[in-house]
Parts: sequence; structure tokens; C-alpha cells
Amino acid sequence: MAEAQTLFSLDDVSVRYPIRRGFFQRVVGHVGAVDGVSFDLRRGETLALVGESGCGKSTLGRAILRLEEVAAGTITTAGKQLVSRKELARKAQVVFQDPLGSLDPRWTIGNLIGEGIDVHRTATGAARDAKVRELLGQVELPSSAFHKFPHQLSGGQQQRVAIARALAMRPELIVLDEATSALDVSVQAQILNLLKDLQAEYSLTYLFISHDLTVVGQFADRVAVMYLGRIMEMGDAAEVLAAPRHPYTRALLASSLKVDPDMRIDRVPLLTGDVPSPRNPPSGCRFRSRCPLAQPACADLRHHMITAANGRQAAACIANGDL
Amino acid sequence: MIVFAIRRAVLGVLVLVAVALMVFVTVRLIPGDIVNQQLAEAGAVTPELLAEKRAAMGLDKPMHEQFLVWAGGMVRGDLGLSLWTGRPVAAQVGTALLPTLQLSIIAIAMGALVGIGAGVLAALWRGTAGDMVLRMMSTVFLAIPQLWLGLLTLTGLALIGYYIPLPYRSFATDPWANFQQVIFPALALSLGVAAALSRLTRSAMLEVTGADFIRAARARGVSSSGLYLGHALKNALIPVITLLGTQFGNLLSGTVIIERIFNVPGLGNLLFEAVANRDYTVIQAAVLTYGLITIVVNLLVDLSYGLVDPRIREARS
Amino acid sequence: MTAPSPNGASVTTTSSATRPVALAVEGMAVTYSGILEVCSDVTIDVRRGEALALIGESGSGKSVTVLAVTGLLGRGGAIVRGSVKLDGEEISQLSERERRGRKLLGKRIGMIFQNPSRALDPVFTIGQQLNEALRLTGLSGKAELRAKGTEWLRHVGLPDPEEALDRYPHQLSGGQRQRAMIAIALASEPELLIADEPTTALDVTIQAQVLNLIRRLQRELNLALVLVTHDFGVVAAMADRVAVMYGGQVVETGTVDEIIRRPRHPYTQALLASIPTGHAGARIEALAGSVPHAASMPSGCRFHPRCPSAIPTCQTREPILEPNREGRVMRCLRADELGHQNG
Amino acid sequence: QDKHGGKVVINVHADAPNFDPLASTEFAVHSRLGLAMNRLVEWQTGDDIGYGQFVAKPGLAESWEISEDGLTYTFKIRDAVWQDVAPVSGRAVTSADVVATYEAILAGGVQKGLLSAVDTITAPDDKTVVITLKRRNVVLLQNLAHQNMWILPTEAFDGGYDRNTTVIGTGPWILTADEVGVATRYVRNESYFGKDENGEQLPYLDEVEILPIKDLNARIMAFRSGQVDIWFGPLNMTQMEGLKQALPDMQDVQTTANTQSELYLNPSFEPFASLEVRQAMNLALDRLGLGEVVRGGGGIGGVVGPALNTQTLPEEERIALYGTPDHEKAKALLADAGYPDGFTFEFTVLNYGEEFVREAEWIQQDLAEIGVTAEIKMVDTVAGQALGKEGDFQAMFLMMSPFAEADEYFTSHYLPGAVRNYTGIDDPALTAMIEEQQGIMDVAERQEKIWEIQRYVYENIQNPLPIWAAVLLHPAQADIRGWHPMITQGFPSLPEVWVED
Amino acid sequence: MSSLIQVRETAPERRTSRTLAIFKALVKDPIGCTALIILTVVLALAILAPFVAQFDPLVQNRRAILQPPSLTHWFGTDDIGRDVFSRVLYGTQISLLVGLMVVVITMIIGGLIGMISGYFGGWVDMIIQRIVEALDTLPSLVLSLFIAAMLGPSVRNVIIAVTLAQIPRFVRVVRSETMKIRGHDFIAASRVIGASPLRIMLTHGVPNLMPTMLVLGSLAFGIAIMTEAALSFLGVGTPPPNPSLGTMLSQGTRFIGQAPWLIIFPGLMLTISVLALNLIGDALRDVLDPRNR
Ligand SMILES: Nc1ncnc2c1ncn2[C@@H]1O[C@H](COP(=O)(O)OP(=O)(O)OP(=O)(O)O)[C@@H](O)[C@H]1O
Ligand SMILES: Nc1ncnc2c1ncn2[C@@H]1O[C@H](COP(=O)(O)OP(=O)(O)OP(=O)(O)O)[C@@H](O)[C@H]1O
Ligand SMILES: [Mg+2]
Ligand SMILES: [Mg+2]
Ligand code: NI
Repeated sequence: MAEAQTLFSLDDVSVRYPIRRGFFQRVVGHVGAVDGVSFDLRRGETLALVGESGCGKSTLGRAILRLEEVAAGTITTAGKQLVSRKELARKAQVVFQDPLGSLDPRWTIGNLIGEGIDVHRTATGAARDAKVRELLGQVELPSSAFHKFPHQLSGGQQQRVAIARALAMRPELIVLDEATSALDVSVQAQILNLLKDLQAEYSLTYLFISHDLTVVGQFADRVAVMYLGRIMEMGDAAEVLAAPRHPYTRALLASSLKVDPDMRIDRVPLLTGDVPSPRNPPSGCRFRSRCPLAQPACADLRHHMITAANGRQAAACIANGDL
Repeated sequence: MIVFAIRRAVLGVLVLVAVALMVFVTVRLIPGDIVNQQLAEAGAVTPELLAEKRAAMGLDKPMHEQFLVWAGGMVRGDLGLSLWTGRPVAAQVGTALLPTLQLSIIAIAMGALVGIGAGVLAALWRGTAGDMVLRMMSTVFLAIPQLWLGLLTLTGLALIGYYIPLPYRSFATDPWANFQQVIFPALALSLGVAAALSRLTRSAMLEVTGADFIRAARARGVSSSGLYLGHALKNALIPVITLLGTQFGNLLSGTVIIERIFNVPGLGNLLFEAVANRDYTVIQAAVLTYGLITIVVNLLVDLSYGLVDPRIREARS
Repeated sequence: MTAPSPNGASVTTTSSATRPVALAVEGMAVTYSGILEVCSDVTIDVRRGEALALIGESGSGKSVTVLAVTGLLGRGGAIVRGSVKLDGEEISQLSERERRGRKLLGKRIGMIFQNPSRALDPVFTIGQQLNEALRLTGLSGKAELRAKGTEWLRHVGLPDPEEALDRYPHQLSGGQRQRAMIAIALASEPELLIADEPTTALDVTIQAQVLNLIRRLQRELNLALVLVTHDFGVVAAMADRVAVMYGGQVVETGTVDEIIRRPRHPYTQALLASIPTGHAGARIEALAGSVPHAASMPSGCRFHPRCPSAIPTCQTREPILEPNREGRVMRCLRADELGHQNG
Repeated sequence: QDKHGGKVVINVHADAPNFDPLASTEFAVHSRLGLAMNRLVEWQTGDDIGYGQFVAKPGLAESWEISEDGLTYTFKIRDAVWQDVAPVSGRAVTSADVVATYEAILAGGVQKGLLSAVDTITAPDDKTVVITLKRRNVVLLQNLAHQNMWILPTEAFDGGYDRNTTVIGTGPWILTADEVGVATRYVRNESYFGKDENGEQLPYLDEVEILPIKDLNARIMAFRSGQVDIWFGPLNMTQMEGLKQALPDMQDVQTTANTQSELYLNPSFEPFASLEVRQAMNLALDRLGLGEVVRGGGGIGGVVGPALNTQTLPEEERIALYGTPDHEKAKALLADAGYPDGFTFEFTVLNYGEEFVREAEWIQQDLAEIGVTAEIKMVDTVAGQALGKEGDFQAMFLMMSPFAEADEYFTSHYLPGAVRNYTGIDDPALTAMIEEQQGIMDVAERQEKIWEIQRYVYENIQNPLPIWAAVLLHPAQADIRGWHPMITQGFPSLPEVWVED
Repeated sequence: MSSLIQVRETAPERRTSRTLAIFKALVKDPIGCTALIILTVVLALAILAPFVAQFDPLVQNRRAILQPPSLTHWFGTDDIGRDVFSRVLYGTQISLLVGLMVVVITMIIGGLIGMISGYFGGWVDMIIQRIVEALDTLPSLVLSLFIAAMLGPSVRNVIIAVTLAQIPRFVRVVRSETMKIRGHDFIAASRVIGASPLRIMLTHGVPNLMPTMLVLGSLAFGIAIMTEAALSFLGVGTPPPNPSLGTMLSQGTRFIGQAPWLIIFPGLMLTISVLALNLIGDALRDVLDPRNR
């Protein structure tokens, strides 16, 4: 796609969390939560980020929102790197996983949704209230919710408030950090539908962080599969899920259970072992400690992405012959 | 663990140095000095005599010089001589420390025993009359100032015609007399500790008993005593120990008052008199001793966290 | 203990009906503080060697049901109606002490909880917690306990089982913790295993490992398994039979095949429809609304406000759980009409 | 009954900081030293001798002679031995010891001022000490008997032992132990030189213990429970009544304190520069009421404190001058001085304990009656003395030192630069009169002069205002005999105290 | 998964009425209600002292000293004939004033420092924490005693002394609470919206800290009253003739045997005041917990 279509561009982005110890809180080490990630977020698309817990999905999302500092690499918006916090706020917004935790329990819904309007002074007084009510309508909440407190709403309704709050900024990108994984399937379906409608209406771009591959298959245009801070495979969602290339994607896909009584648990091919700690990840290919196809040479493999003709990318892998 | 303890001890010393400096400067800001006091009743004192005495004690030197002299002595383990008595400060503080420690340790032990016991019982009896009574008692006891409690104890004893034997005897010289002398002030001190601890123990126990792992333990058939005294109490112990640490600090505050009321020759009395006499060296040493006690107690508290909670133990090694 | 039998799956469905019923719950109602009826009319049964899945939205009373069975309802909770029979013995009104006395807790019923990090006491080692369960089997003596404990941990596939005995929960990964939890639940050799969302907190890869382990052990030890979940993927992979819950009631039961391939109850159908299919861009049939709270249960059929097929009578008449014409057990006033229409 | 034997417990409300008599004037030190030490000249005690009355009695000096001109004093040292404590170990007392002590005092003792008139001190032989004076000083004998003029062996000054910790004297008891906060313990000195009138060896008591009980209540409890035999230290009448109820047979010995409260009015604060204002303040105060209510006894203050019953003005006169409040006259005086509506001042009160603070509160209310507002500012004694020396106060209320001679009152209060001259009094006429009385050898004549000075101060100076000398209560348990409290420290009557069976 | 709660149809609440809401909740809470009643009575007695007391607390009735409680002198008289009842009332006034000042100053200073320390972290936090630690090393009464001795006895100095001893605790608690709040997603959401740190601290930080601060404040109030009494007892607190409860206790000790009313009534008042404040703290803790609303 054309350059103009790129909303955010990540180039070799790494994020590290310092590990502090002792009286003077010295930094004694780092957790490399995200390690050399590059991709473009295209206007109007839904890019899904999948992977196991702790692989750095949220961190990457937070880095784009500049909630975490980028240790290396650049995140650019329309070619520019430095935008002010307030400018960024109008470009990118977020919806978090825990609906209750992301709403200040001491604020009314009206004020929560209106916070962005107040901060940016886009409207005041009656105009502001009207705008908030309009937003309530857009996320299909009754306007009686205006004076309520978050704990008086159901989880699905809370998540709608979070979405309305993000929408209030008229952003181009919304980072959905497991926005539906705390919800029941029925409510999840409602929210997913709402998000789809909103995307169509406002041509929003979504960074959809999830670990449910089925949801991703249905909801996302493209998918990036992460493992221990690195992208292992990336491409068109339907293609990747239908024909995974990297052994990790294959294992992940195989482990996720289908609603199919023929797929009994004893038939599911198992991936052995646990995810290694990101504090000291395995050398070379990070998946090699669990990979069924691992070879000694994997320990020395340099991580880089191989781009196939159809635009699909996969991390270098000896077993695949992608080098 | 040992490394951790050593590191904490070193940091404690750093804090003490800060405290020392703070105290050193502030004592000298209190109006009047030792010479005024020493010659308070002298019939015929000349200004020269005053100056002479000040010079003899080095009080005429600039403050930073005085501090260096004192700090130098401290480094060598020499707390100096009392300006007032001319005797070694270390010995004076040492003898005064003993009753204070004895009082606070007995008080904290009694308080902890009664408080934790009552807290566990209240948690066990949750919602019953017994729970109500225990909670009410602890709430009221927590509000009684130690000052008043001490005075009331004394009044009460006077009214029933009981007299605490005097003079003060150390435990080593006369255990029975020492017991009678220490038990009432210790009781007065421990009541608040017991009240605070029982409240906290109760709520910590209740919080813990709501935890999943307690349900899991019940599910595998652990008996109630095993649940409460094994799983719940051990898990509730962290906040309790923390409170025990802070209570020790409060207790030390309390000893200052209680020692005065019950005439126990402890650190509080020593400090109070030293302030009255402007006996700088003793004030400094006494205050530092309080600091030292706090630091040691905090260290013990920190170390005992490790004993109770393996996660903390691990984070340290 | 032996290695898992590789092809136990085919045996189960055919022979399960002939096995003895381990747990039978009938018309059970549970209240908290005597007023809040969070479960009313729960009827389920599980046979030896059979896996029953309890599924439903959050707040539908799944956890309360299994807690009532184990007697761990907690403060204020009580079974007010119905019966709970374990191997034919009525246990619904027993106190916790009596349950311990009859070795119900731990010995005969084992339980696995949702969050393994919270269900293990952080200040005791795995071994110490395992021993609490092992002692119920009459085992004592340090060496014996250790040997048996090691065996269990090896059995659930913990690496270095001997060493794992002396580990504290936080020193294990989430998956390992859940394995340890399973070992502890099984160590007292129960006949009924209850697992309340045992893998919800885990990653998909680990979930597959743990579910596989539970299934394998259940077969090996011929356990009756009650598995609480709200993930139809788990149901499809694990269950022999399924009970769907809504608003504190069981609304439909059947074999896993019946429930997933041929759901009859409008709720089951709607729930299944809500699940993303994985087909790119397809719109999901979302079930509107949410589970009613116990304090404000709708009259009549509890599902009627959300039911696409509701008729006016649904608002007033309470349906009961009974087989319909084709033999499907469900709780719906229109059971007979709807069955075919949606099949 | 054989009076010998037994033990007496005295309570002194403070610890002795150390035992160096040259280092401080602290009563806790000197009251303890008196049991183990002697002065050259001592205070006589007995039934017929008043609490504040100085009657010279031979101490370590067996006898003395005063030259005609009053400038040379020759003392004969008695045959006495030092207590058997190393390093002195029972050696005989010589005139060298006396000389060494006085020289040390002159070199830097706190008592230095008492010897200010002394020119030379010599020891012509082992048993004789000669003191010559620069000018006549009739109070020298009393100065030598002063409560902190203890004679120490030469070893105390040449580094033979540490005066701070070791006590070696010639006194009736040997100090055996001093535990801070616990007790100071003494046992009988077998080789004490004192004999009673029947020639019996003194002291009677085998053991004495001094308990430092700081807290008043603890002290009361200790006395009530019989753990203390002789009370020394603050006690008020109400408490005394309480004690009497508990112990009906106890001895209630009362004297007037040798200290008195005094109100300094600093002329640097404008109103107090006016004598009329000071007189008005004097007239506002109801001292007799204060004495009765707050102290429950004692004596009305004077320029010379009432404890010195032979030197202070007669009681009727003191009452006339200080004890007859007249608010109308006071207001008139204030108006004359230009303060018809009164004024407000900062009333610095040193914290000498509860009763003392009550006196201040009493004064505050009295002054309010004439429209003068006193705003109390409490300071502790050390800070107060510092403020006093710097003249940094408007009015200051404090407790005077325990003086035992009118001369002490005069010289410390009214001479320019004197230590208690906080208000900068410099009146040449007064100074001359004070110096004059020091040289009047005739007792009656000197007394006249002393009275004259006091009247002069009342008329012309009126600063500080004497307030009240508290009643001193010295209760003793019923079985204590021969107990005579005395103005001077060191319990001079204690050698003759005995315990009845 | 957390169980989801239905929309409860409660009347719409407005931000402006929150204080009122808290108050209403307190009244409904049995403990809170008791505490409020006690505190109201104590406060009313203290504030209305000029009307309730029949006597001037400072005026000496020199003919009626150490009178036991009677119809004229409900709590008796002291050793220079002042009415103990009036003195207790005025003493409570002083105690409450000291407590209030201490709490307000401590809340502002301690809260500010704690919030800065907790929100920004880093070296600012490090330095603040070390200072707090050093101050905290001394038992609070020793620290107060020391400062009071340095400054001399006066009500103002007592407030300074007690405040200084209280601040460390506030800083510590507020800091850790701020850190906890900072970790919440709603703070991140605000940052994403573009709110400045100052705005976030004021609009999200302060309201969420308020419960902790109020609870801590009510406890500190009690502690301040007790410390004031202790300092006055030791002679470095409220100077005479002002009737502070502590001064009264200290004065009363001389008459423990003969006039117990001098000890009993001021002490009782002290205890009741502290009790009321502790109870309010307890009740506030329950009421302000969002989980309970
Ligand atoms: N504030 C932090 N300080 C230190 N380490 C952190 C912090 N936040 C996250 N990490 C670590 O960084 C790694 C990536 O975390 P991240 O939250 O991005 O994972 P995730 O993919 O979102 O996982 P999940 O699916 O559980 O949300 C993890 O190992 C985590 O432990
Ligand atoms: N201890 C309790 N006291 C009062 N009500 C309770 C209690 N425990 C559960 N409930 C209520 O009972 C109902 C059913 O809860 P339950 O935990 O069984 O749901 P669940 O189906 O397990 O949901 P989830 O999927 O969230 O675990 C809910 O409305 C819940 O609020
Ligand atoms: Mg995440
Ligand atoms: Mg549940
Ligand atoms: Ni759930």
C-alpha cells in the first residue's frame, strides 16, 4: 500500500523494563519486553497482535501510546517522530482489558467520557454535555448512564464507556488491549460488533491485542504473532491462520481449542514446556527451547524477518529453510 | 539473607549518621547551656568563671569543630563524657537502656500474645457476641492514652493500698522486686499494643480466610485448627509483624511517659533530664540509642518477613 | 501408576451409561444470607469415569453449584432445597465438620480451582500442601510421604518432582502450579474431581497441556469429573456430557455432541451463535443483554427477556427441566416446538 | 535504749550527677556529700536552733581565733583521720589538706566567690591554717561553713583519685555505692571524730540510703509505704495532709524555705523603668493569700528571705511592706506613671514545678485586678537563666538560690554585674551600704544596717519583687528521733539521728 | 472472571453532593453514627464552652480549692479553685484545635510530599524517602519532645512539634497509595487522553487518595491530641494558665490520692475524643471503600 496510507510506522522498536534493587534502587538488569519489532499500521485496518502471556503485546501497545519509553528504534507518525502528548492523544487512544480498572471509580460516566473534551477544551458547558451524551448514544448506552458511577454498570457497559472515552478524542487509532477477553462470549460478541460498526463509520484503525485466535481470525485484517518480545510471523490474518508458516504459529494454532466435539483433547498436539522468562530468553531463535523441530544450530540463528512474495513475513527458521 | 541483613545494617548506620547530625545541631539551638545549669545555685559566679567552664567543655568552639570531635569519638566507639556528670556517656546510657528495653520487650510480648490471641478468637467468632465484645474492648483500649492509663493505674493501686516497692532494682539483683516494678508500667504500655494488634489480626485473618487458597485447603479436608493456625495465621502474620514493628516505635514513645510516671530510671528519663540539663553528649547518645533500637527492630521485622514469607526471602538472595 | 491409555476416547461414550452414578444433584437451591437465591433448581449427575461440563455465562451459578456440592459455600451460604447425593449418600445438609468426618472433603471429593496462583498457600511448600492431602489416605512418616508426593508430582508431569516438593508456589510457572494443584487434589485419591475453570488463567498452549493431563488422569483413575467452564472449546475437547446453566438453573443437558451440534434450548443456541467462527469479516450473532443478578431475577422463564423465541406465557410460567419429545432434556416452555425448528 | 544501729532511708528527688564538690552547686551533690564529708566550720543543730540560724560549731577546725582587725583567722585542725578508702586509706587530716582544698576552690571551684575576700591561706604547721583577708568580711566563718565548702584530702587535687566518682571525707558515713536512679548507699564510718554530749561515738545509724525518686507521686507512695524514713524535697500541704491520714503518727516538721520566689521587672521594658509602676505591681499582689492557698504555709518574702529569721525584716514589717495589697493605690500609682489603663507584658516564668507555676498564675490574676495583663511564657530553668543573664525578658519569675546569709542576697542581687542582677541595678548608695555591712563586726550594729538596706531597697529599688518563701515540709516516720532539718545542705543533724525500736 | 454486576437503578449521584453522600453513609453506619454523635457532643461542648461553662476556666476561686464534684462544680475544682468542668471544656477546645491544625497541616504537607514522591519516583523519591526514614527512626514522642524543648512551650510550637512527627507516616502511606493508584489503568487512560501530570494528580490522584487521607487524618487527629497531652504533661506543651487536657493531667498528678477528679475527668475527655476520632476513622474506612458503595 502507499506510504500515505501508513498511520504509524514502527522501526526496530525495543522496550525494556529496568529491574531495580536495593536502597538506592539501582538498575540491576532489564526485561527486554519488546525486542526489535518493525511494522506499519495502515489506515483503516485492524492489525491483531497475538501471542502467549508476557510476550510483550501490551508493552508494544503502550509504547505506541507513549506510555512506555522506547529504548531503541523509532515510532513515527506520518514520517514525524515527535508529536506532543496532546497531539498524540488525538491520533491514538486505548481501551484496556479490565473494564472496571480502567475507569476511575470516583468519577461519573459523564465526566469520564468528557475528560478528553475538558483536557483539550474542545467544548465546554452545555455543548460538552451534549457531546458526551452523543457519545453515549454512539456506544449504545442509555443517557441515564451520564450520572452513574462505573461500578453501577455491567462489565459490557463499562467497556462501552471506555470505548466512548476513546472515541471522544476522535482518534485515528485505537489500541484495544484485550478489550474483550474479560467478557462473556455474548457480551464479547456485542462489543466486537460495536467496534466493527464504529470502525466502518469513522474509518478507525485498530491495534487489536488478543490471545484468542478465533476472534482474531474473524475480526482482524492482518495479524502479527509475537513470542518473547519478537514478531515470529506476520501477514494477512486469514492466510496466516489458514496456513501458518513458523513452527510457533503452528503450535499456537494447534493448541487453541475449537468448538468441535471431534477435536477431543487427546488429539490436540501438545507444545511442551513453559514460556521462558523474558529476563534471560534463549539465544538464537527464542522459540527453540519449546520447538518440536529445534536443531542445535537454532541457538545461533540471528532473528530477522523473511518476507514472502505475497507480503507475508515470517521469522527466520532453520527447519523451514527460511534463512 | 545474611547479605541482606548486613546491607540493611550498613544502611541503618547511614541513617543514624543523618540523625546524629540533625540532633547535634538542634540540641545546640535549645536556649541555655550546661554551664548555666551547673552554676544555677552558685551564690557568687563571675562571668569569667562561666567562660572558663565553657572553654573547659569545648563549648566555645565552632559547631562543626565540636561535631568533628564528637563524631571522631563515635567512630572509635567512644561516646564521650557526660557534660553534667563527667562520667562516660556509654555507661550512663547503658544502665538506662536496660529498664527501657525490659519494659518495652515485656510490654510488646504481653501485647502480642494477648492481641494476636484475641484477634484470632475474634476472627473465629466472627459476628458473635464474643467478637463484638472483643472488638469493642480493643476499640476503647486503643483510645486510652498511655499517659492516663499510667496515672489511673497508679491511682488505682494507691486506692487499694498497694505500693510498688522502691527503689528500682534490676532483674539481676532482685527479680521479685523488679517484677513488681516492671509489671504495672508494662501492663499500661501493653494494653494499646494488644488492642491495635487484635484489631489488625482480626481483619488480616478475615482477609486471608476469604482467599482462594484457604478454600482450597478446606477442599482438601484441612481441619479448622490447621486452617486458622496454620494457613490463615501464617499468611496474616506479615501485616501483623509490620504492625508489631510500628507498635514498638509507639511503645518507645510510651516509655518516655510511663517511665516518668512510674519512676523507672530508663532512657526516657535520662533523655528528659539531659535535655533539662543541656547535657549535649548524653542527649545525643540517648537519641541515637533510640534510633538504634528502632533500626534494630526494623531490621528484625524485615528479617522475620523473610522467615514467614518465602517470596520475600527469595527476593533478597 | 501407568502411562495413559492412548485410545480411551472411543470407549467412553458407549459405556458410560452403565457405570454407577457418583454424584447426583437434584433440584438444589442455594441461598446466601437466606435471601439471595443464587441457585435454584440445579439438577445434574455424573457417573464414574464420566466428564460433565457445566457451562454458562458469568454469574450463572456454576461456581456456586460446585461449591455447594463440596460444602464450601462460605459464610451465609446454604443449600435450602433439593438433594445432593454422593454414591447414593445424601450430603446436602452436612456441616463442614461432618463432611470432614465422613472424609467427604479431600478424601472423596477433590477440587481444582481457577487461579492456581491464588489457590496455593504462598507460604507453604508444594510438599507441605501435598502432605495435607496425602495424610488423608492414612499415610504418615516423612519418607513415605515424600516418596508418594514425588510420585504424584511425576505423575502430573512436573519436571524434577523430587525437588518440586520443596518449592514454594511462586517458584513455579502458572502451568506448573496448576499441575501441582491437580496433584494435590488427586493425592487423596478421590472418586469425584471438581475443576472450576481450571485453565481460564492459563495460556492456550499451557491450557492444552493441563486439560490433557486432567483428562488422562480422569480416565486412568476412573474419576467422575465435573468441569466448570465458559469456553465451548474446552467443553468440546473435554466433556462427555454437558449441563448448560443460566440464572442459577440448569437449562439444558445432553451429550457433548448434542449440545454443540444440535442445541435445542434457545439460550444454548444463542450462546453458541455468539462464539466467533473465525471466518474473516463475518458478523457475529450477538446475544443481547446480560445475565440477570440473583436479586432481580425475571419472573417466569428466567431467560425470557433475552430470548428471541419468547412468547407472552414465558413471562409468567416457570418451565421445568424435563425431556422433550425427542428425548432432549431442557427447561423451556416451547421445548417441543423449537426443537425441530432450529435443528 | 542504745541509740546505735539501724538504717534510715532519705529521699532526695534527684541523682547526683557526680561527686566533685568543685564542679557544680547542685544540691543533689552537696546533700549527698555531707554524709561523708566535713567543713572547717559546721552548722550547729538542735531543738533550740532555728532552721535558718547560723551558729558556728567546730568542724574539722577544733577551734579558731579572729584577729582584732578582723583580717586574720587562725584555725586549729582537729585530730581526725580520712575514711579508709584508697588511696587516702585512713591517713590523718592535716592543714595541707585544708589549704589544698581552698586553693583548688580559688583556682576554679564554683565556690570561688565565697572566698573572694581572702588574701592568703597558709599552713604554718600540720595542724594550723591561717587565712588572711584583703578586707574585712564578717561572713567569712559562715562562708567556710557554706553548704559546698567540703574539705577534701590533697590526693583529690593532685590526681590521686577521681573526685567525680570517689568520695573520701572525714564524715560520719562512708559512701559505698551510688547507682544512678537507684540509690546512694552509706555505711557507718567507725573512725568518725564526732561524739554526742554523753561522749558516745557518733553516728548512731549503721546505714543510710538516699533514694533518688524523681516523680512526686512515686515519692509519696514510697513514704506512705514506709520505704522512705525522711523526706527531703518538694511537697505541698495537701499532699502532706494525705500523708498524715495514711500515717497518723508521722512527724510533721515544717520550716520556711531558704529560697523565695522573686519577680524581676526589667526596666528595658518601658513601664518597668518607672518606680511607681513597680510599686504599683507590689501593691497589687496578695502574697498572704498566695502563700496560704498555693503553698499552705511559709513566709512572706523580703529583700532578705524570711528563712534567715535574724536578718530579714521582722514579719510585721514585711507584711506591712509586701503583704497589704491596695488596688486603689496601685491604680493611682499606675495612672501617675502614665498607665491609667494598665499595660500588657510578657511574663517569663521559669519552670520550677507545679506550685511555682501556680504562684505565677496567682500573680497573673492579681495583676489583672489593676489592669495589668501578664502573658505567661514558660521556659525551663536553664533557658530562663540564660535569658536572665542576657536581660532578654520583660518580667521574669524565678526561684532564688538557697542563700544562708543576707550578704549573699545583697551581693548577688544589687551589685553591678552581679550574677543575679538581671535588671542591671547600679545604685552607688546601695553599693556602698552593702560593702559597709560586710565590715561591721558588731552583730547588733550589722543587723541594723542590714535592715536599713532592705528598707532602702523597698523605697528606691523595688526590684526584684520578693514574693513568697514556701513552707518546707520535712516529714519523717514516727520512729525517727533527733531529726532537725537545717537550711544548709548535707543533713548536719543526721549523725545524731537514731531509730526508736 | 469477575462476576458482572447488573446496572443498579439508583438515583443519579452528582459530584457536588459527594461530601453529603459520605456524611449520609456515615450516619447510616452504626459505628459512624455513634462516632458522629460522640464527636458532635465533644465538639459542641468545646465550641460552646463559653455558654456551657458556668465559670471562667482561668479565674481562681480562692475560697474553694480542691472541691470534690458537686452541683456547683460538676467536676470539682483544682488547687487554686478553678472550675475543672470549665477547664475540661476549654482544654478540649485547645486539644481539638491542636489536633485539627496538626491534621490539616500534615495532610497538606505530607500529602503533597507523598504524592510527589510516589508519582514521580526516581531520585526525588529516593531523597524524600531517606529523609522520612531518618525522621522516622526516632520514636515520635522523642522527636516531638525534642522539637518542643528547642522551641519552648507554646501552643504553636506544640503544633509544629507534633506535625513534624506525624508527617513521615503520612508521606509513607500517601506515597505507597499514590504508587498503587498510579499503576491503575485509569491513570494510563488519562495520560493517553493527554492530561498533564498535575491535572492527573489533582483530578484522579487526590480524590482517590482522599479516603486514605481521611482515615489517616482521623487517626492522626487522635494521635495529635494524645501527643499534645503527653507534651503538656512533660511540661513542654501548652503553657499555663491555659487549660490543656495534658497540662491538667500533669497538674492533677500531685493530688492523685486526694483529688482523683483532677485526673479522671480530663483523662476521660481525652479518651472520649480520641475514641470518637478513631471510630470515625474506622467508619470512614468502611464507607469510603468503593467496594462497599
Ligand atoms: N512495569 C513493568 N516492569 C517490569 N516488567 C514488566 C512491566 N510490565 C510488563 N513487564 C514484563 O514485560 C513482559 C511483557 O509484558 P506485557 O504486559 O507486554 O505482556 P503481554 O503480552 O501483554 O501479556 P498478557 O497477555 O499477560 O497481557 C512480561 O515479561 C512482563 O513481566
Ligand atoms: N459469597 C457470595 N455471596 C453472595 N452472592 C454470591 C456469593 N458468591 C456468588 N454469589 C452470586 O451468585 C451468583 C452466581 O455466582 P457464581 O460464582 O456461581 O457464577 P459463575 O457462573 O461461577 O460465574 P464466573 O464465570 O464468573 O465464575 C452471582 O450472581 C454472584 O454474584
Ligand atoms: Mg497484556
Ligand atoms: Mg465461577
Ligand atoms: Ni469467568
